[in-house]
Amino acid sequence: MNEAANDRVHLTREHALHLLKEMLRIRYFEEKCAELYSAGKIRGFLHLYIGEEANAVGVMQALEPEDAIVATYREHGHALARGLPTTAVMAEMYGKASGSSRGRGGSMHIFSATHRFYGGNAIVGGGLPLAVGLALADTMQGRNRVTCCFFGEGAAAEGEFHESMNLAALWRLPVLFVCENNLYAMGTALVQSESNPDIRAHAAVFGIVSEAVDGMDVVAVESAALRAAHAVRRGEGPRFLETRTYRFRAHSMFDPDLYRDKEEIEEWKKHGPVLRFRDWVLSTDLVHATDIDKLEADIAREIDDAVAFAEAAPWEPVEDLMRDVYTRNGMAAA
Amino acid sequence: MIEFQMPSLGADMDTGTLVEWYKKPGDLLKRGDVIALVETQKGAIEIEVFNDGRLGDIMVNPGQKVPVGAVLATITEPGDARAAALPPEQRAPSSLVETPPASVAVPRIPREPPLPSPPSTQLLEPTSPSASGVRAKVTPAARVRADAAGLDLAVISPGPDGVIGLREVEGARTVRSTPRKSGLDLGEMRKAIAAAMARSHREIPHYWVSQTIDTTALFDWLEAANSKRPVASRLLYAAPLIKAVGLALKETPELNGHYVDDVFKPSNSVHLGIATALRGGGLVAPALHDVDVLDLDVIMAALADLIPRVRAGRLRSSELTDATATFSNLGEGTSESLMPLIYPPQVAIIGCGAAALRPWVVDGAIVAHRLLTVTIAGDHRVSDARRASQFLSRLDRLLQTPEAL
Amino acid sequence: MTDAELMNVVKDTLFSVAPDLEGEAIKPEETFRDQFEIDSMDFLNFVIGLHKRTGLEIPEADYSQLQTPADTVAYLRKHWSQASR
Amino acid sequence: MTDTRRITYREAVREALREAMTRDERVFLMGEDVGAYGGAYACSLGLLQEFGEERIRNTPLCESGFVGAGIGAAMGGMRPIVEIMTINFALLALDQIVNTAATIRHMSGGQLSVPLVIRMATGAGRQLAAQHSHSLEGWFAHVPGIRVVAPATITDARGMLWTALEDPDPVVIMEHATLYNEEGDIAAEGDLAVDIDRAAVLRSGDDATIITYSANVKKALAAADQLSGEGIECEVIDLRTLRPLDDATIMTSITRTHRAVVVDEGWRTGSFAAEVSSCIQEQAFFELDAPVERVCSVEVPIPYARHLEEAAIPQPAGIAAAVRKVLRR
Repeated sequence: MNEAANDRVHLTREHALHLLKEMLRIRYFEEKCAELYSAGKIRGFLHLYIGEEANAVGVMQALEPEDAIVATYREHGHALARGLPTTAVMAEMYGKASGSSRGRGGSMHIFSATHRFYGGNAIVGGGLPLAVGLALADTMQGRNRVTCCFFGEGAAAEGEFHESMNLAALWRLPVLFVCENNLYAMGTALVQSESNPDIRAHAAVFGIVSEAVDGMDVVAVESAALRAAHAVRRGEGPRFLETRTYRFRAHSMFDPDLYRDKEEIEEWKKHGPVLRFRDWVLSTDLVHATDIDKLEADIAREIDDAVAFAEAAPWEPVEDLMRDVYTRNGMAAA
Repeated sequence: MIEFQMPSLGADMDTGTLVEWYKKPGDLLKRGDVIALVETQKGAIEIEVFNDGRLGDIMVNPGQKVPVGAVLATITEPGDARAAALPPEQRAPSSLVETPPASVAVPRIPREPPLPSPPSTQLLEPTSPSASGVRAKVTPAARVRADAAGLDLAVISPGPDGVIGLREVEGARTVRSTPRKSGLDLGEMRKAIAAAMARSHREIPHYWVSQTIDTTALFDWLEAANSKRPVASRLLYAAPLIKAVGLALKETPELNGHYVDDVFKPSNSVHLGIATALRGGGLVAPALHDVDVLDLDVIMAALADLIPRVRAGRLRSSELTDATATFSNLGEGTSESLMPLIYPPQVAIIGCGAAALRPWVVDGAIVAHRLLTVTIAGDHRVSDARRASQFLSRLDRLLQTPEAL
Repeated sequence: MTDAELMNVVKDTLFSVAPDLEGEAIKPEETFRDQFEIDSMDFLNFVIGLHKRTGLEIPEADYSQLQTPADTVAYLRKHWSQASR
Repeated sequence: MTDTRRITYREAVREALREAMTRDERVFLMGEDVGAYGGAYACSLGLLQEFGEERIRNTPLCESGFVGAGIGAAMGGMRPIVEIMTINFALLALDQIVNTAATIRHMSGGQLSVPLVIRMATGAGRQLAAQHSHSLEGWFAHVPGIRVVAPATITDARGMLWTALEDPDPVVIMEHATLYNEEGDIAAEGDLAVDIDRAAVLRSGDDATIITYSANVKKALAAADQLSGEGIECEVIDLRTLRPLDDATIMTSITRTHRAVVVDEGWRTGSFAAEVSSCIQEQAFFELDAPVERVCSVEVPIPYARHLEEAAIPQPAGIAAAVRKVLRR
């Protein structure tokens, strides 16, 4: 099988429906979270992925079950795309004991060992060194698998970004860096924080092959991710993928979003990842409206089941507060 | 070897309760050292030892009430080797015996003096091993409070949690003494005052002479003097008043001495008992020695030292027995004059009312002046009103030239 | 200094003069004389204590403003420079 | 009493920032999203329009970088106010703070000083989970060379900044995240600067002394009020400054109450409360009628779920229980 062939996306009917379903699941889940936050069911910080679904879904197609994923505090989409059950993720939003982190992590700290989903991270850039380490362990133990590290363009200003890229390049580690550049680090536009806003170019400093791709086009993202992931799997060292995307909602629930023009947001919405892909597949007759209606009904039910599950799930008993501080519970200091 | 006996601290004292030993067997003693605290109906009094030596055996334990004259402990004088102490088990606990126990002739074996325990650790020494021998848990604050109140930790029972804290010390203290938490037992004191006053009324043929004195000069001088003095050395009007009384008493010997066994012994020094009221009732009149020769600042300092000690129940036995006359000042209240009773065996007591603005004749006109009515009670067996009024007019003249006091 | 701190200064000075009063509840509006049978010697010592703590040269004419704990706090608030910071 | 006005802690901080920048043109504010966004806690809202981008300086997300830059600017003659969004991100800047800001005066033999003010939000209580809920004031108070203050009241939030700016040495101001919405009265006008050297007795009482700082002052006062109903009168001390620690005020109080409870949102082991507790036993041992009690956070990464977070950090009920314990009730 030549290299070029398997980098291209085979868009069968079945795959198109899969991509659309995955993006819609994330979209509906995040919209339900916004609603639940306003109802006080979800507390703390909540950073929604609406508008960026194509990145997680696209990249996830290039990863194998044994690959590892490190993400950020905007990681609901990545978790769902990776296969974490909506019930467990929603219960974690509620802080329930059946949540993916026993209710202790909340929105910014979704974890799943079985999915090798090494979590959200509330510290900007905090995940990059972690990904480098996971890849180092694979290399030292002779395992050929990819560690995919998602982060935002804001992290590019953190020291850990430069330190991690250097280590990955220096030690030829199997890391796929995916920078989801949504143009705003909370309230600061990219041009106000980066002397060189072309994030992709930063990888060149460390000799890491990089590519920028339209983060609103799930097929383009998948294709670029396949190219990068295969190179990493061939042992050619780390790869850097910048997906140019946009978040349709504020940084988090408690953000008046004054730093962006309304027109700019509306303009991006016109070319949203779900809208574009749905119109395209309908236009190619690959998928029909009835398929999409059934798809949307199934997803709505899935989300409602997740909410019911979270509502009914138990709180962790306060007596367990000290569990898991140390592996052997007896070591916990009083 | 000396037998140290329960001292007689007052004419009407016949028993005393040993509260606490301040010295331990083997301690070196110097004349005038305070070696124990004794509870009398007049309050807890520190008793001194009157000769040098080394404390031998303690015969009376804290809490025991013994008659005046009972042997409290033995003291070996320097030079004579001490008789070997009887081994503790054989020594019968000194029960309440009428006559002091005869000293037992025992072969003299020189005893090695025990090393004096360093004072600093003394505080932390376990002084109250509880019944099970386990070191009782005493909080630092409780140790300090118990020591300040002159309480032995051994007499305090710990709380339900086995700890002796401030609560337990306070409990022990109030049970033992007046509700006002001072070192004196007001109930005992009331009985003592009643006995003394009844005897005074019964035995002494009192007469009273009073005179109203214009104290304008005194207070003008005082105000001027105080305005020039820093806060810490300001004078109360009681100081010049006491000095004047002392000087006047010096010049009227019949009012300054003791009447004992039908004989009056005039005193050539003037030790003036200062009647001091205690919060919550009760009265004590410890003596201020040689008031006629002290200057005003010394009198103030003496008063400042005396009164808190009275309240804390910490008086030296000499202070209670040496007064040659007594001075009772009702200055705080509003009463104009008082007719006091003499403290036996003294023969006079001077009572002062409140110094207040009242009408007064000056050059034939009525004016408002600050006046003080002084009343002296005398013992007719020793003096009579004529001498008393000479005393009062001498006092009046002295007070007109306060700067000379 | 807060009023609470000034009241503590008054309390600590009073207890140093009359240690047997420690632990008694203090009524801010009642005179020292009525609450605790404070006599002129105690009161002088109390004034001396306040002088040592605050450095204020409290003239005898001001004694009338120090009759109750609350008056004393007000007096300190007015005269003691450090209290106003 | 002069007339007062009612403002929030956030407005007090903003007023202090505005006043400092108006009084001294060397003063400027630097930090993540302090500009257009107006600061993560909206403390600098509106300042960009008033003072411009030069002096309300947005930074990229590079805490070590911009705190180090703040240190350099201070040494270069400016009077920077560096805002680290929260103490959780200050960990990235600890090297600059400990190895440069705190050390350079001493290391340079007294030649150089760092007149820098660093402000950061601290503490838990808003369900932000472990990485956003740290209380590490004790780490900073451990370091010689910097001063650490914790304004708990509106007056202090308004008055400490100017005094800190006038201090030739680095001062770290810890603003607990749950205090920003608090309201309080403050003098209408006049010099509002306050000292940063002394603790304050906020409530007088003779039975026990509760010593705390920052957001726990409110909880301590609540506990004291609750205990007052049981006939227990507590003295409440707001430390206000963690380094240097105002020993005198603490010991004077304990000399009267003989009992101490120290409340600190840090974890118990090696906490700032441990430092206060050992100072007390060193200086007031003979006044103690019970061991010093500490009320700290449970030794666990602060959990997201509300009921777990509430169980993990100090609460009035826990403080009251500690007081009853030192009273052996």
